[in-house]
Amino acid sequence: MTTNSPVDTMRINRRGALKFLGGSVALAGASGILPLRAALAEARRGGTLRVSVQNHPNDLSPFNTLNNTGFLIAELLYVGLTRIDHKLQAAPDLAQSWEANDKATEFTFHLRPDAKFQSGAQVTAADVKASIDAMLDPKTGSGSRSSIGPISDMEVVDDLTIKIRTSSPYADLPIAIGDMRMKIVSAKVLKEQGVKGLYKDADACGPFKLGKVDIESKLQFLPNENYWDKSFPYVDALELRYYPDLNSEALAFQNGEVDAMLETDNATFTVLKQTPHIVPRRQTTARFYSLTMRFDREPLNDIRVRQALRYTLDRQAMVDIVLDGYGRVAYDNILSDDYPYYYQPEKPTRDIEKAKALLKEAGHENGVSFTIFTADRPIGRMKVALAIQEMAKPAGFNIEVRRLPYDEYLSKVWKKETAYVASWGMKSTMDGYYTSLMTSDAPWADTGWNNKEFDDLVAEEQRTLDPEKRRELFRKLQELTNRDVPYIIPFYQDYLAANWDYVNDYEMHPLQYTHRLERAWLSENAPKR
Amino acid sequence: MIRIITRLWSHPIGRLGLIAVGFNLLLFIFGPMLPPYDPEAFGFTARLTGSSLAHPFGTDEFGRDVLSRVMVGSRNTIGFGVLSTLIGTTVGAAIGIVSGYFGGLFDEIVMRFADAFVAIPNLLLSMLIVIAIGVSTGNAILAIAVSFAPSIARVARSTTLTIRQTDYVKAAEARGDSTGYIVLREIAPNVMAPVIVEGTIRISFAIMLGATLSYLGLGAQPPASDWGLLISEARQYMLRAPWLVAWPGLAIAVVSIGFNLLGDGLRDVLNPRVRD
Amino acid sequence: MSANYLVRRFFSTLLVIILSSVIVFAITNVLPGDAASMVLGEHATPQDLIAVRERLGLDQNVVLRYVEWLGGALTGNFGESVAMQRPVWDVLSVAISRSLILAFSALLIVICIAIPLGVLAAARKGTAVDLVVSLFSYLGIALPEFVTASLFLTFLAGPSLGIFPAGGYASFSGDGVVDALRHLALPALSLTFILMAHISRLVRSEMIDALASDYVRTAVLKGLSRRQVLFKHALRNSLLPAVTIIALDIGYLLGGVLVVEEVFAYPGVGRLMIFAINNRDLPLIQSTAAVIAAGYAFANFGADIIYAWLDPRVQYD
Amino acid sequence: MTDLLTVENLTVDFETGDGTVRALDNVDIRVGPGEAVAIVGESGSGKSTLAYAILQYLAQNGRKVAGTVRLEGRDLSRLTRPELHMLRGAEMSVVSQDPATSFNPTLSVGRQVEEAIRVHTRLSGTALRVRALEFLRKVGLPDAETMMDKYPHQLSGGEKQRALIAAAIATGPKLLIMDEPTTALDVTTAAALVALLKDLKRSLGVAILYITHDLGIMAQIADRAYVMKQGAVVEEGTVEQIVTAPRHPYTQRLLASVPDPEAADGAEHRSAAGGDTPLLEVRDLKVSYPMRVKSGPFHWGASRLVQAVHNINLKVGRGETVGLIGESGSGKSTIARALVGLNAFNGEIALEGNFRHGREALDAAYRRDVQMIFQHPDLSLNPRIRIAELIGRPLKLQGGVSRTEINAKVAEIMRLVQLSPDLLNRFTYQLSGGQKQRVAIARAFITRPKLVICDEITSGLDVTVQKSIMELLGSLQSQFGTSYLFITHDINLIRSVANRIYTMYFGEIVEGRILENPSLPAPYHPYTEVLVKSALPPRRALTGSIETIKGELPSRLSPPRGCVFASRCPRRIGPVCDQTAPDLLPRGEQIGIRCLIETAELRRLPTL
Repeated sequence: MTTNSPVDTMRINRRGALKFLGGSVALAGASGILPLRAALAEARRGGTLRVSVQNHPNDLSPFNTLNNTGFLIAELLYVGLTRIDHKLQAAPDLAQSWEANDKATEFTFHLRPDAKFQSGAQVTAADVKASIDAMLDPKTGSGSRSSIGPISDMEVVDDLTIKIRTSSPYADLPIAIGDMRMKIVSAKVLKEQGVKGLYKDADACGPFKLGKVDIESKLQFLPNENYWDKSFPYVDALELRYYPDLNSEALAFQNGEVDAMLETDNATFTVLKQTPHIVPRRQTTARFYSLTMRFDREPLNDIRVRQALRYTLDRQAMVDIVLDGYGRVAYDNILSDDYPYYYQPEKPTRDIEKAKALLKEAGHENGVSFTIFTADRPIGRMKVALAIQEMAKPAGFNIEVRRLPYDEYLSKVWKKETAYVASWGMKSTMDGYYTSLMTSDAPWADTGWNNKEFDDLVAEEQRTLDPEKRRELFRKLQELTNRDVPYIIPFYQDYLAANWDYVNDYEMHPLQYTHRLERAWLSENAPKR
Repeated sequence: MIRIITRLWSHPIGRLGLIAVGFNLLLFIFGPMLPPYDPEAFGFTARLTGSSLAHPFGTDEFGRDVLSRVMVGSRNTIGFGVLSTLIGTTVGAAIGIVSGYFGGLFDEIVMRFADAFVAIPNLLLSMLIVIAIGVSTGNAILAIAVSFAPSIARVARSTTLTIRQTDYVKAAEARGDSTGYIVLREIAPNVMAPVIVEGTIRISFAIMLGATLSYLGLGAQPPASDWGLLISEARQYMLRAPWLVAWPGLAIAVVSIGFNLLGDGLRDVLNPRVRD
Repeated sequence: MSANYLVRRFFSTLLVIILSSVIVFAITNVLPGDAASMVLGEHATPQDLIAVRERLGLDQNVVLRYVEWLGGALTGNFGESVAMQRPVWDVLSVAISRSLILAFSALLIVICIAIPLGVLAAARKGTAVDLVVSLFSYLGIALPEFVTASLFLTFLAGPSLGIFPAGGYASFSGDGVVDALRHLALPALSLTFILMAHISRLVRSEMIDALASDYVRTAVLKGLSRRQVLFKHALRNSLLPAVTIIALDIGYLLGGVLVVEEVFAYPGVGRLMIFAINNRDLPLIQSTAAVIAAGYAFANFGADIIYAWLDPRVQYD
Repeated sequence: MTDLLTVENLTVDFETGDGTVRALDNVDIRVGPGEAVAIVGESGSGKSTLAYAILQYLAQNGRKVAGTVRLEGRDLSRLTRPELHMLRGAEMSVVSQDPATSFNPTLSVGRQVEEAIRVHTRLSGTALRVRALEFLRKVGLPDAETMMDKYPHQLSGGEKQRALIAAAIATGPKLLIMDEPTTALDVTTAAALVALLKDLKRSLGVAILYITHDLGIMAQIADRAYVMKQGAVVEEGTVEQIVTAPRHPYTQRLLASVPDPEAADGAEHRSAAGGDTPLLEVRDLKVSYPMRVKSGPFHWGASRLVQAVHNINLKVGRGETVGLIGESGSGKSTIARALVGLNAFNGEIALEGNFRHGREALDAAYRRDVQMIFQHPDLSLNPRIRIAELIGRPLKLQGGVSRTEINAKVAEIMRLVQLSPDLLNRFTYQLSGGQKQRVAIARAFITRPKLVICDEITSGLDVTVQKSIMELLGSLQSQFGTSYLFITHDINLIRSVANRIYTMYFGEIVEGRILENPSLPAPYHPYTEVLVKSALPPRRALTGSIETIKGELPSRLSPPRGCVFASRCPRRIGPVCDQTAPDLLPRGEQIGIRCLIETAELRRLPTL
């Protein structure tokens, strides 16, 4: 049923490429040069594209990457079995097509016949199996091990066919397997050198291969001649430069030392918006900061206190203050309207009296005190905590805010402390949020909610394939979360980036991990280097 | 004390230092008492505004009044610098004096460890300590104190070695005075001059280090108004709202130049070679 | 200076380095988090953590790990970086060479600027010139490094001037001398500004002492001109203590420049250290700190030798 | 006769933290060509300020208020800076007080001597070196070639001072200003230097302006002298007139304060020796310390014990004043420190017949009975402790004394040493040098000790102050019957007061004698003779000739096998002196003389 027709036509003409902008709102630069103009023009080949990123990768293994730079490198060097498109559906990558059985427990993937490693070797089902095996091996230590679905076993049918079975029904497997770390690597490398072989320059099958490597300073990528789609990449070379300091990155971009910033912050974005010839790029996403509140700790175990807190927040003000307006208001729903079964039973607005009444009801008429913990990265965590602290004050919330280094946060706060600000990226499936964070047996169950009714509904939703029934189940689930308020989620944060107007056609994806830089090209007015 | 102050006053650099430190003292005492606004109150309507009559130093990203935050922050910042230096200096001086006076194997061991501590840059050492014992202002004070103590100990020790050879210490030993009296009464007060000079200058180092720890997320915690924290938070807006960095930066510069000038003045005033 | 002294001094330097590494090891081993949780982040499950800890050898006894590390370090094997999955020495040696380039360019500039300034201030002691020089040099130490560096960044790499690149690194061999120098300029200038106060103030105060000395009086009364007295007599003696301070600054430049390297994205030892700390990469923290301490200790050692060589009075034995 | 130098009406002020101080007040001076003129005065009299004012080199806070300085008629204050550079060192040279600090420590001696010549003569290369060598030899540095390449710290004080003189005269100046050039030197070295200067004056015809506080040296070297007090010239005249017929009361007081064994009969200070058991007896005292020995190309080496003093036997009777005399390096302070337990020693020390072996045996009772007064009160009095505590501390240590008792005793001793009670809560830096030494005396006497060891306690003081301190010590002695072990290099002073004198040279006692009156009848040790003749009091210096000896002290690492004084002895009898070490043998009435010369021979010497 969840069959995907072989849509090889994704690689298409320029007009079609427009689709990749998806939900992104390409803002016009002050110069009046619209990205549309570039989109209409004929793609030009050649040139070197320089892109700034904030970190340098730890190593080159796609399985073990920790930061956005690592994800980007994985995308440049490797391909996945599937990829996730802008509508959060699975799209072909190495697999041209796939089909599932009716119970959604067995999936058959058909690989492209023309996929080759840099070394010239054919990419086969054995490579896929070896890659997934390596990912599932706890010793590999991949952060995505539990994200790619409940895979129980695999069967190599022939060179171009692989069957993947799951231990329980899992309709979203083709999406989950498109995880940013789940790249297909060479079985030969794994066999000869183990996972270690991937830490350095290893045989891969993506659109680029490594050029000059200076891992602490900059990385150069050159076109991989063996990449199956001979039209890409357009550029002759791609360079990643690291700027750990955000001001230094912004200035490097403004000076033209780099052509594009793949991610930027609100403050810089606001400045860049006013600069001629710079194209600011803004993409809505469903990523969010949550105030995570433990159900097993006083005083937030009382649902009335949680609800009271909801009514103290001026959510639009939070979007303005924390995000400089670059985001969408949320009403504590872990799902956003980007997902098909989104349902918002209630849209709480700031109502101090109501909050006070709820607190009084809970026996806290003299106010309630607790600490919100945050970590030192990303920056927004702290701001969310401060905003909540300040906004909740009039209702009688006496909140202390403490910031810890990330590792201390992980070891002492996360899943332990009464309240803390967590940060989550957008997930490819609705079910993914619930099963990873909110069910009693979720690997990262961070609220300790342990709600039987919720667990049962999730289990049922997973078994259910009928869309209308699923919609109903998800409605019930969202009503439950609206009632018990495991998280305060004030907004969904936009994803911001910028490039000079001569850079065209790379992707802004809501999941942020996909850029498709092989499709980027430089106009004639690009500086010659 | 009064003699030293009058001497400082007649010393050009010392006088500037006295003025600046006096100003800091006023800030320390009165700064937190008179802020025009609640330094933690958000202002939703006026965010990231520049200087105006209502907000002479402008407002930050939460619309908080920067002048108020700088004023309130003075006590935290100056207190932080003085306290961490005081602890580090006292402990360091005690170790240095004892080690220098008794000498021998004990001295050898203590000094090798002091050398080893000194070989690790202050910032690095205090970073590691803070991360190890947990991030808080108190721990940052402790960490900076620990990173200062060894070099102070070396200063105190070398002075002690000189003092130990003086006739008055010899005389005390000759008349059979107790070790305690000799160390506390005969040696310690004489070691203090260079230690105080060193300590005064280090107050500004401590403020810098504290600010840098805050920049790295290891120092004072928001929403406190510590100047270093103000700067490190404001750096994000540096291209858009440079005054957010400028005002607390200026405040730090005034304080730290003040203590440096005072320390240099003290060095001259307390130095017998330059005296008269 | 006796060979005896040299050998003893060398071994005490070595001892200092080993003690520093013990200190760092002791501190890093009470770090609350560990490399495993940093590797896995918020996605870690307990089984994952155990597996990764095992892979990284974090489950071993602390003392054992130190002894193993030390044994390796003494034979040039610093172990494997947890976060980078590469031999520590590979990463570290590259960073060291880059930090050395930065350190020596900064030192060169600072010596060229700070010493004349110190001489000028001392020769015009108590005048406006003295005060201006003093205040100017105080500025370098009056602002936290990240502010000083940011100011340089904004003014010299900002869009209005934009004379220097905002950060990054270019190698002399790979990218050409001009590009390499352009990339060095801002971090080196920031460091110069920060260090200037140390040396110019030291030179100033030593010069003032020297100018008040009997031998300067003797020289003046011999009929030497002011310039001859300043540069042939006073400066020569004032520079001796500067040797020690410069050595301390080399120590600082080799590892204390975390912030400047971070701001300018200069891939030296300092930034490596921040990376290591952020990732709780213990072998990398340990080895980088040891290298920094060694740099400092050997710079001191070198200063002693140079001092003895320059000052005929010093008789180490 | 036209004067070479005329100073008229010179008035100079200094700005200090406490206001304006007049350093020179209407000073008129003249120096004729080839004339030697002395400026004498005590500290603070402005004599050095005058010297540097003549050179147009005032301290930064100094200001000329009035007056002129003319050299051969040229007003020096009107010279431009380059003209001044041309003049200084060429026409007027200066040699200042402390040879240790007057050389730049990092440049070779030769370079610094050559520098003076090069600036003014444009000589260079070999010619320059030849000239420098010539003058180094002229000032009595025979080994000039090697001296040139040495660094200042490798030279002795006397050698450095000679090298400075060489640099000063090598440009052929008309006027040589000497600012206390011998004050930092030992008496024998100073005597040799004075002799050299007299020589140079004669041979070069250079005029000398000689600044000194020492009237004996003034009498030897100068033709005329000016006496200064508090910035003003109070008396001017020929040296002979000033020494023999001083007119101004200050000059008279000054002369009266100079210890002169012939002028005084000594009876007033000299207390009678009493008792059969000596109060203190020292037997075979030996002090050694480790010294690193270098050898081989890499200076590998080990520590070796070298002896600072050895074979010391001496006695101090009850109520006696015993002098221990010798130059620096003789070991006299080492003995003092051993006696109060500051140095470890071998041998025996007996107080009232109670023998103690080694430092550890010096118990509390001993420490109470034996007190020491140190040379520099600045170093021996803790600057951070108030005077009341400084003085009262030894009493408090004894225990069993109440606070009020201590206060009373402190007040009493303060009165005895003539210190105002106002000073009780002051610190020592607020006191004058003489007052400080009185505090030190008060501290030593507060426990009523039986023996007080005075280690060069007057050497930093002006003669008038020295005299009052000596009078104070005399009155305390007569009041409490205290014995003194008086360590000094000033043989005139000790001859005036001591009952017994021990002369030390290179760690040994070379002579011990009982002294009934100031004169020293033969037999005596040749070194004692040198000491006496090197430091003649003013009156005798007018006529007497100075005794000079050459050479330096032997090395501690290779002590002489024979007589320690052999290398410098003017009465050396031959190689035997280098081979055979003499014993300290009683000769005549003397306790002992360590010399190979026959007693009969020594007896033939004139009374000193």
